[in-house]
This record gives sequence, structure tokens and C-alpha cells, in this order.
Amino acid sequence: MAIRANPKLITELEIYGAQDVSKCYHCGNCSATCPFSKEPYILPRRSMRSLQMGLEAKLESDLEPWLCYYCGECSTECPRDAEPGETMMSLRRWLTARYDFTGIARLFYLSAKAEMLAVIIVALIAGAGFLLYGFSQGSITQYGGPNAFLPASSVHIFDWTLAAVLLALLGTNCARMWWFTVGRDTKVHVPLSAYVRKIYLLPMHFFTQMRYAKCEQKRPWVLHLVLMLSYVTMLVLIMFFLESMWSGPAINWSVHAFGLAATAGLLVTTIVFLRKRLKKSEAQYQQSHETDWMFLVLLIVVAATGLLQFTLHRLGLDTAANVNYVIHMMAVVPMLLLEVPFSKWSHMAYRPLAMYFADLKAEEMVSKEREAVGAPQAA
Amino acid sequence: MADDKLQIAIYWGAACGGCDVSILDTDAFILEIDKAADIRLWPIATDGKYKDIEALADGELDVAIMSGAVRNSENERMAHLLRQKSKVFVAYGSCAYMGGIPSLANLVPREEIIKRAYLSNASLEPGNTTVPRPRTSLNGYDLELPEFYPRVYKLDQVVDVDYYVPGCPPQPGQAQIAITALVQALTGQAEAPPKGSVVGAYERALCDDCKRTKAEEKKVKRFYRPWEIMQDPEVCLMEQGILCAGSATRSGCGVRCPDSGIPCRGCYGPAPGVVDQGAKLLSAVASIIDSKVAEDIDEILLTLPDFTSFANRYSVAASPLQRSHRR
Amino acid sequence: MDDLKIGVFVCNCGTNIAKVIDCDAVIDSVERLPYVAVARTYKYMCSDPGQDMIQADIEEYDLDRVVVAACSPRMHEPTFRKALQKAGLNPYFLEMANIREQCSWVHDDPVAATEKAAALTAAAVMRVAHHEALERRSVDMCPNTLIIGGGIAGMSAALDLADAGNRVYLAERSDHLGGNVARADLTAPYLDSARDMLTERVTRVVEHPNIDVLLESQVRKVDGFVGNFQTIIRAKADDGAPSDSVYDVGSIIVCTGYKEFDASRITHYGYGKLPNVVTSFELEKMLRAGRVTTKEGKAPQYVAIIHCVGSRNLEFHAYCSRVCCMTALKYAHEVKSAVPGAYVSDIYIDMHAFGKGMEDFYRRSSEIKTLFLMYEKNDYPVIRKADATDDCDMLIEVNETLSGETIEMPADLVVLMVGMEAREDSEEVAHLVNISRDKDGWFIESHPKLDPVATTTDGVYIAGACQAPKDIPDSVAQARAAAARILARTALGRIDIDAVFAEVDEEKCSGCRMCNELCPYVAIEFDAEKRRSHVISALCKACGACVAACPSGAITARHFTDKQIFSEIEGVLA
Amino acid sequence: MTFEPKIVGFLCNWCSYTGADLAGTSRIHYAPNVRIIRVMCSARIDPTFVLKALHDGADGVLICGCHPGDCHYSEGNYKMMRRYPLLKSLLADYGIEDERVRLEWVSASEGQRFADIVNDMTERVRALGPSPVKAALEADLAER
Repeated sequence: MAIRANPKLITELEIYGAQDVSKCYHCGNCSATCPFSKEPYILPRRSMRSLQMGLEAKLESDLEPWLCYYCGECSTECPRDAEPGETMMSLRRWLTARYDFTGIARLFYLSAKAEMLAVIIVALIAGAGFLLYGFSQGSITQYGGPNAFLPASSVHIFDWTLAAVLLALLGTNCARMWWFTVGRDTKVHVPLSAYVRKIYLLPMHFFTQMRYAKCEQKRPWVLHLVLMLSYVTMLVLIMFFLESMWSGPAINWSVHAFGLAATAGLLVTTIVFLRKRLKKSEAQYQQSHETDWMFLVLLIVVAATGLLQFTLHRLGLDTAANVNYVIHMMAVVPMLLLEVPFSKWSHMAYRPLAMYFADLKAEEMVSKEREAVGAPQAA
Repeated sequence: MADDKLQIAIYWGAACGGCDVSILDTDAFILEIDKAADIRLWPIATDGKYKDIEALADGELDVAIMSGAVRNSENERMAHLLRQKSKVFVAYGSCAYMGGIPSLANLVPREEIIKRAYLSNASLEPGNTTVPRPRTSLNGYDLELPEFYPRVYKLDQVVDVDYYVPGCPPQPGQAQIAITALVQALTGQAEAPPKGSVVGAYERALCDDCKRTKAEEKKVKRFYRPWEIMQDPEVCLMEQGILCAGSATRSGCGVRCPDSGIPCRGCYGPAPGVVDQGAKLLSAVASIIDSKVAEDIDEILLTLPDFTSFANRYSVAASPLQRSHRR
Repeated sequence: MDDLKIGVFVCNCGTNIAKVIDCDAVIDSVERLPYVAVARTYKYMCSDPGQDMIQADIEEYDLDRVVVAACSPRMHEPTFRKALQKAGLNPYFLEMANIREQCSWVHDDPVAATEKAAALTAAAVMRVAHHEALERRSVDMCPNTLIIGGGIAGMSAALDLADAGNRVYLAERSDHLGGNVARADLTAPYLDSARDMLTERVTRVVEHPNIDVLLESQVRKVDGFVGNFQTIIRAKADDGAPSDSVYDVGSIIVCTGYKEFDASRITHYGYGKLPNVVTSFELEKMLRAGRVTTKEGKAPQYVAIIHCVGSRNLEFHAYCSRVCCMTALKYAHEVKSAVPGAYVSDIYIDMHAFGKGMEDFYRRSSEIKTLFLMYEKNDYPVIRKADATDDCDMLIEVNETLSGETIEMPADLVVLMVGMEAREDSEEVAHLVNISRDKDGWFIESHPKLDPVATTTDGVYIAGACQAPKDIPDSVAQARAAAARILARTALGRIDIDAVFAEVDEEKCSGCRMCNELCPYVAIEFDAEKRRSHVISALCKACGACVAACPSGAITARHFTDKQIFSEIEGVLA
Repeated sequence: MTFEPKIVGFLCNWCSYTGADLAGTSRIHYAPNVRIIRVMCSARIDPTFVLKALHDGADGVLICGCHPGDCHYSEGNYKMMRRYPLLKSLLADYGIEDERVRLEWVSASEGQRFADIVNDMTERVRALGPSPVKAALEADLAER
């Protein structure tokens, strides 16, 4: 059965950043250089081809874009400057939009203004909300104590509610991702046992990003790992140890040590990334989508205000600390609420998932082939 | 028998006798011959025995004129004998010159010929299966017949020949000219023609002497046997589709056949320098066939039955496709 | 003839001959032949040292005949004839034995090959013994040229010849100049206008005092030979009644061009049935008119261009038509500018982008977002009408090899890149000027590499797409090369023609006139007075038909006499 | 050892000889039994050549010219075409087997075709054995 080609798709992808895919004439250099390109996953060439021909259904079920960490080798090697790396990046953006049932992700990717607006609105609501709450039950001059402006206990509750919402949103999208890439694939059926057997892959990829290490230059991997781990550490601290984090002015090294380290990690990496994107030094930093900027800016603001809040509190400048806390929240809330389920942050979930799925599918395909050629099952 | 007279012998091999008659046909010239020469052997006109010739000294004969081809051992024996006894040996007539009509037999195996003549012939008594054999013993007598060779040879395939006189038969006029030339040469009255030359004929093909008009346009859609068509006596026979060997045949006969409405059959042999008369006639015929389509050409050629026997009617023995010697 | 001295020179041709044939063995076998005074081998006989060696030996052994056993005489006979001439020997005292093309290159068994080479060389030795000294004839070279075909090639050649002050008759079948180029809009890769290019040529040709443009004219007859052709051209007079006129020319250039492949022969494409499937030339027409639309008059949203229509497949033409790929890219550009926002797809087998600026043009075409879809030879895409629900008029099913997918490509307008084929009158033209055609009907050049404009008939040249599919620059180059060849000859004023022709020995001719009709060049004349035929040597092209046909062996072919061929037969069979 | 026939090939200069050269430049290998003699046109081939070749010991004779309609001399090959059936009937009457003499049209672009013809003919003639004419000649020599 013939697949319908949609020449228009390529125009749509331009907005997601894929400007040069039509230049590709399939010499295959990109796949030759890519460390991840290995049967049955030929990247980035196959995705490039599907995109050129506008095979939407095929692309939607495509895991390959997620297998790429964007080291940029392919783009450097490309004789036609077709930017395969950026094309994969754009496809990840497009897929993120596809997975998201709300359509918000799509809106953000298609219009930077919309995203900006959303962030501002959410920030204002968050700011207003926390101010009202603070004044309603405490004093702006009190950071800690019974009369605290924003007591950790209550913020904690807010955090958990927010987390729940996030999980719900992200969960749904991940489920959709599974459906598109594995669930509805009639060719390959992955047995439940396999899911269980291979579940370890998820945390492994999530925490180590070992595949990224395969890329030629190791530095990007280190940076990416540090950023990710700092973020996760911070997330854990906030979700489970908010009280101790908030406590003070005495420093509780058992938690604050982690807090400071994580913050440092976040600040350093985000600044490095910002500089790289500004300098366009390497291939993978040359094309920056608005969402990339938004993501970095939010992150750096969060980290900075977080650190500032910590310091002000220690200096006993409670009022300033409280004000800064509100500002901090004005950055945190939109970041979590918008970036995590609807934008760049989501790849924190999608990529490990994709690798997990890819592994499962690959295993299935191989064993299928074995049956086809009548060879004995894996020995 | 005065010594100043030339000593000549005239003999026939596998021949019809027409050649001897052509010499007789020279009328009064015969008497000239008689004046100039002693005829030591001429079976058709005088009495003579093998032993008379055998008795002669080598080269005693001034001229030996032999007509007919070599079909059997007797022909060959006599050819050798006369060659040995004569100074000048002349192959007289088409059979001696090229094998002639008898050599058409070379297109058929000897066995076939015997069968046709002695076994499957309509005029045979029923049950008569007698076949000639070289040797037969009958009531104590040994009978001998000459051996019937597997094929017919022209004279020079058997013995060394000095001169050739073509024609079937040579025209009396030509015979007269030839013989006169020889006599004059032998009596020192004239320069002898170079050995191996054809005497009593011309250097060009028959068309040179043919009165019929020849047009540039020679295109034939079919061929006719002479009786199949009311011919125009003024026009080249080939142009009328009547196969005529004249263009490939040495002139000298006086164009008798074409003048009387009969196509030339080539008895005077090929034009000087031509290897095979048949092959040349073949080219000539092909040149006038009016078609460019293989199938049509075959159609047209159906009207030309048994072409080979026409093309090489007098010259099968002379064909390059034949054995060239017998010793 | 008894004191004849023959030199035999066996060429190794580097290893081309020597690797299969034992050249020394050949020498040994020919040395024993009568008259052979010297026999040598050398690595390259055609090289200067090789030729010097031959000349030196001619001096030293005062040879009077030379045999060169080497490549085909069609390759180097002229070279070695010159060598003999330099050494003061008549060039026709040379005979070549073809032991490369017809021996070392085609046989692998060294023994058999060597034996054959020896036989061929022996034949050459025996033949050359009977060679006669022949003098080439020199005749006046008529400076006029007839050019058949008023396309870009014809006009370009005409201008060069006319500018040099020679008269040119430019015969064109149709009622206008320009040929197929006049049907094009822009040209690849620089997208400059074919029209502008042509207008310049046409105006110059029409206004040129030395060029007679004969429109609606056909060449009816060509007689004569190089330097002295008599041609009859039939022109359609104004009243419609055709009138023949005679033109004397010294050279002829055939520039009859090509005809496009008939797309309806490929049923898969539904040309003639689906209204919006058009040929490249129909698209050119739209582009020239500046409006690219579907039959319904709408601007097409999807335009698909199918390559190799009639070319590069088993069913029709195996050859590549050479210009379609780049023309298709040109369409991608033109369509996108004519219909902004249109999606153009190129459905191709291989992208042949050879030639100046072409690879870059290919790149530019992909930069303007042309979608390239690759299909296998002989695995035709199939076009069908789309359903009412589709946003397009047609759907093209392609087994796309780069993705390995079978896809359906939407299309509102399909352009078929029809290939080039030989014109249906090419056979007629070939017979008219007596040149040969290859199996596809293209005219054959005298040497594919070294002599691509001349033909096997001296004085007749070919240029442009009548010789093989060609683009404009190549056609023009070939045309101007042909013009240059002619100018080089006309400059000399006189021209040498081959000394080889037939002769009638009037002592033997009986005037049977069998030969008269045979000569295709009416070179045989019958003298009614003498009742003899004779050959007009200048008209004779030495085919030898009359020689073989003469029933009384009165005609001889110089350099191909019975004696020479007989001894060659004896030689190969010895 | 197998009998290696000797075949004489008469090729016209413009089509067939060029075709044979093309077989060479294309390195198409074929049997070495054919010895080629070049004539300007198949029309030059006098039937006498064929008789002569057979008389001199050829086991076969191959005649090649341009395809009908493509003759360099426009009509020459038709002249050969007309001689051929007569020649064949003459040869048949002299007991020469049909496959010993063959007329083929080979164009300048048919190198492969030429090679195929040579191979095919060589095999057929090899199967026939030595020519009867040659046998007869050898008999002559034997008798001397």
C-alpha cells in the first residue's frame, strides 16, 4: 500500500527550525558519521528522507529523532549543508508538539510570542497569588518563624499539587508517545515481559545518558549531564526536603551542600550554553529556536534567584528574601508548568523513553528476522 | 611418305566426334592438309592402330590434335602416348579444353551414372543387370574394357598441352585458321604462338561480335527459356530475359547461336584471364535481376532452373571446385 | 618483380598486441616468404621513432614494398602511407595487417592468435607484392557549402563559413529557422533566454550577404564527390508549386537535429488521456506564454516532473538523451517563479549533471526546495486520477528507491521529460548524402573520439543532435568544428582525392553493358562509337561492384585487383 | 585433437570491417578461425573469390556487408544479395555443404553480432569437418 506524500510538511517543519532539509541528496555521509546510526535505526538520513517526502504518519511513529543527542557531527560532515542535526532537533520539537494533546506545545513552537505571553501571564498570576497568600497570613518582614510570609509547609503543598498536575500532563503525552511509536505499530508487537525485563533502561539512560558519551566530543555530554543532574538534585531537594532547605539562617550542610552544588551546576552550565548559543561556536549551537532561549533564560533566573534568596536569608535581610522568593516562584512556576510538559524540558522524559522503546522494538525486529531466516532463537 | 611433309595425328577421347567433323567441314582445306601433311592416325577418316603409334619414335609426330575429354583409361593412355610421340600437342574443342559436356557428369557420382545407364534405364531388358567391368572372363576368354574413371578430366589435367582450340565444335573457319597457324609455325613461315595460348578464337567476349543492340537498362523480373517467349531478333537476349552466356564467353564462333535466336551456351570458354566462366556468368546474371528483396530474388531465380549446368556447361572439369590433376 | 624487396614491420602496440601475440614468431614465419628483405618488431610503429625506423629501412634495404602488421588500417593507414611517401616510396606500396582489433584484442589463446597474426601478415606480404604505384588526383575545391537544417547548429556553422567569405546554402525543411531551440524558453544552467540567443543568430543569418536561406526546402539529390557536389534542392514556391534548383557545393554539413519521443507510447503515464499530463515541449510553450496552468486554467499547486521518458529503458531507447535532467531542473526554477508556492517534484532515475555549472545548478535546484524522488530503470511510475476528496488532480505511484517506500505523490500538472530520437527522415537523409546510421538511427561519425564531425563520406560532415543527443553548447561546438574543417580545406583551393578507382580495359571490354546500370554514381559511360564502356574516374568511389560483375573480367579495381585479392586469399590459407 | 576449420571472411570496409574492429575495441572475444580480407564493398566480392578460397583450402567462407538499405555505396549489398542464392546453388551442385558459405549483414555498430556470427559459423563448420574440395586436392597430391 502506497504511503501518501505531503510536500507541504517540509514548510511546516521550517517553523520548527528545519530550514535546509531539501538540500539533502542522500549521500549518506551523515549516517556514516553518526555513532547511533545502526540497523534498524538509520539516523539521521531516514528521518531526513521521510521529512523531505512529507511522510507524516511515518515521522509520527519515528523514534529516531530521540536517539540523537545532537553532537553536530552530521551537520559538519554534510556536503550540501542540509543541517541533518538541526533537522533532527526540529523533528524532536515537532514530535513534542505531536505528543502533546493540549496543542499548547504546538502553539509555543509556532509562535514565540504566544510562549512569551503565556510565561508572563503565568508568572504574574503566580506572583500575585503568592503575594496575596503572604499578606493574608504573614508579614513581609518575616522570612521564617510562625509569622513567615511564605512558610515552607504551605509552599510544599503547592509544589505537590503542581507536581501532580505536571505528572498528569506529561504522563498523558508520554502515553501518546508510546501509542504513536510502539502501541499502534502493527508490524512489531512488544510483549509485556520485555517491558519489564528492560525497564532498567529508563533510569539508566535518564541518569547516565551513556549514549551521549558515544559522541565524538565528550564535553557536550558532560555539560548536559551536569545540568540534568543538578536539575534533578534540585527537584528532589524541593520536593522532599523543602523544609530543611528553607530552614535557617544556620546552614544545614546535609541538604544545603547539595543545594549549593546543584545551583552551581545549573548556573555554570546554563551560562556556558548561553555563551555557546550566542557565539554559535559549534554546529549544535548555531541554530537556536526561540524556545531554546526561553528555556535557558528561565533556568538561569530560577537558579540565580534561588541562590540570592538563600544568601539574603542568611544575611537576615528577610524582607528582601521574601520579595526575591516571590520573584523566584514567578520564574519557577511557568518553567515547570509550561516548559516541562509543553516544551524543551519534556525531552527529559521523552528521550529516555524513546531509547527504552527503541531497544524493545529493535529486539523484536531482530528476533522476527531470526524466525524469518529460520535461525535458532538468541543463544 | 615424303620427309618434308608434316607428320600429324588426330584422335578423339571422350567426345561426340563433332570435332573431327568440324575438321572435315573445312571442305577443300582438307586437301591442303593432305598436301602439307601425312595423317598418321585419324580414326574417323583413315585406318590406324594403336601399335602404329606405339611404333613411332618419341617426338616423331609434328602435331597431335586430340579432341574429347579423359573419361576412361583408354582416353588417358592415348593422351600420354600422343603427347610422347608429338612435338606439338593440341587440345581441340571444348571437351579437350575444359572437360566439355562430358564433364557435366562430374556433378554426379560415378555410381549414379552406372546405375542410370545400366540398371535403371527404361530401355533395358527386364532383369538385365549387366554392368561393364574392366575385366571379364567368358568361356575361357579374358575380355578387357577401359576403366571408367570416377570423374572426367580435361586434357591438361592429364598431360602437358601446348595449344587449345576452343569450341563445341570449333567452327571450321576457326579450325582452318588454327591449323594454318600451326603449320606455318612448324614450317618456320611464322612465329609460333606462346605455349598454352588459345588459338582459333578472339580476345574479347562474344557480345563484341553480336549484332543485337545492347541497352544500358538491363532489368529482368523473370527469365525465359528460348521457346517460352516471342523474342525480338534485334535486342540483346539477356535484356529479354533469355539467359545467354555470350557476355562471359570468348568470341570466335561467329555468333552463330545468338544470330539464329539461340542463346550462347559458352562453348568457347571464358574470356581471357577469367578463372571460372560460371562464376563470371553468375555475376552477370545477378546484375540484371530486378529486385532488392531476398524472397523476390528467389522467386525470379525459380525461372532459372539448373543454373550450374548452364554456367559451367562446358567447363565443369575446369572449375576451381574440381580436382585439378590426375597423374 | 623477381628483385622485389619487401619490408615487414610488426608492432607490439605497447602490450596491446605483444601480450597475446608472439611478435617474434610472426617475424620468423614471414621472413621465409619470398621477397621479404627485412622484418622487425617495435613497441610503437606509429610513434615517430617507429616511423623513422621504417623510413630508415626503406633507405638502407631500398625496399619497394612495406607491410605493417599493427592496428586496423582504418586507424593508421594514412600515418604509414605518409611515412612511405617521406621515404620517397609510393604510398600505395603499403599494406597493413590488422593484428590488433582483429587478433590480439579478440583472441585469448596466444598460440592460435599468433598463428592467425602470421597468416594475416603473410597475406599482406603476398598482396603487397602485386601493389601498383598510384597517383592521388587533385581537383578543384568548390568553396560553397550546403547546410541541411537551419537549427542552432546549422546557423552557427553557416555564420562561421559565411564570415570567412564563402557562399552558404542553408536548406531548412520548415518555414522558419531555429529548429528545436526555438521551442524553448530559458536555458540551463544560467537561465538565460533561448529566444534572445536565437534572435541574434537568425537576424545575422538572414541579413548575411553570403548566406542563402532556403526555407521550406528539401534536398532531393546529391551527386559528385568532395569538393564537387551537385545538389538539387526542391523549394516550395509561393504559389505552392515546388521548383527544383541546382546548387554546386564543395562540402555538406548535415544538421538535421532530432525529434522528441512520443510520450503516448508509454501507457503508464496516460499521456493523451489525462489532460494535465504534458510533455516538456508543451510546458516550454506555457513558459514562453508566461502562464503555467492546468487544462482547467488553474495554477497548479503540485507539479511533478518525470525524467527519462523514452530514454534509458529496455522498451524504447537504451541511451541517455543527455539534456533532459538539466532541463527538468530548469523547469523546477521556472515553475516556481511562474507559480509562487508551487511544490515541484523531480521523479528521476539518476541525476546526470555533467558539464559546466551543472552540478551547482543541481544544488541550487534543491535549495529552492525541489523534491527529488528516485525510481529504478524500467520501474515506471504510474499516474492515476485522484479522488474527489484529494487536494490534487492526479496521484503518481512511485517505488522510491532512496527511502525504499512506495509512495503516492500528489500532482496537478505532470511534465514528461521526453527524450530525443532520430528523425524519421534520417534514413532518407543518410541515403541522400551517403552516410551511415547507428542502430538508433543517429548518423555515424568517422571516428568517435578523433574525428567526431566528419563522416565516412569525404566532404560530408555532421553536427548537432542528428549525430547523438546533444545540448546547445555541444551542438554549436560541433557545428563550428565542422565549419573549421571545411575552411581549412577551402583555404587550399584544391583537394586530393583517393587514387583508388575502377578502370575498364578497352582491349577486353566487349560492350555488353552489364556494368552500365550497376554504378550508383553513374560513373560508367558507354561510348556508342567504340562500343566500349569506360569509367569517369573522378565520379568513381571504388566500390568495385562493376569489377565483380564484369562477365569478361575487363574491369579492374585499382588497389583491389583480382590478383591482389587472390594472393591475399592464398596468403591467409597458406 | 579437434579439427580447427580455416574460414576466409570477406568484409566490406564501411560496415562489417568496422564492426569487426568494434568487436576488437570492445574486447569481445571470438573464435580465431576466421581470416578477414577487406574489400571496399560486398559488391566487390566476385563469386570467383569464394571458389578460389575453397580451392585453396578454406573450410568455409563468410561474406559480410552492410545491412540492406545501409550500404555506404547505397546499393552495393543488394548486388551481393542477388549473387548469393545463385552462388549457393552452384556450390550445392559441386557438393559443398550449405553451411560452409554464409552471407551476413553486420553494421559498424554490431561488434557483438560479428563475434556471435564467427563463433556460430566456426562451430557449424567444425561439425562439418574439412571441406570436400580440400579433400579432393589432398587426393590429387597423394596421387602425384
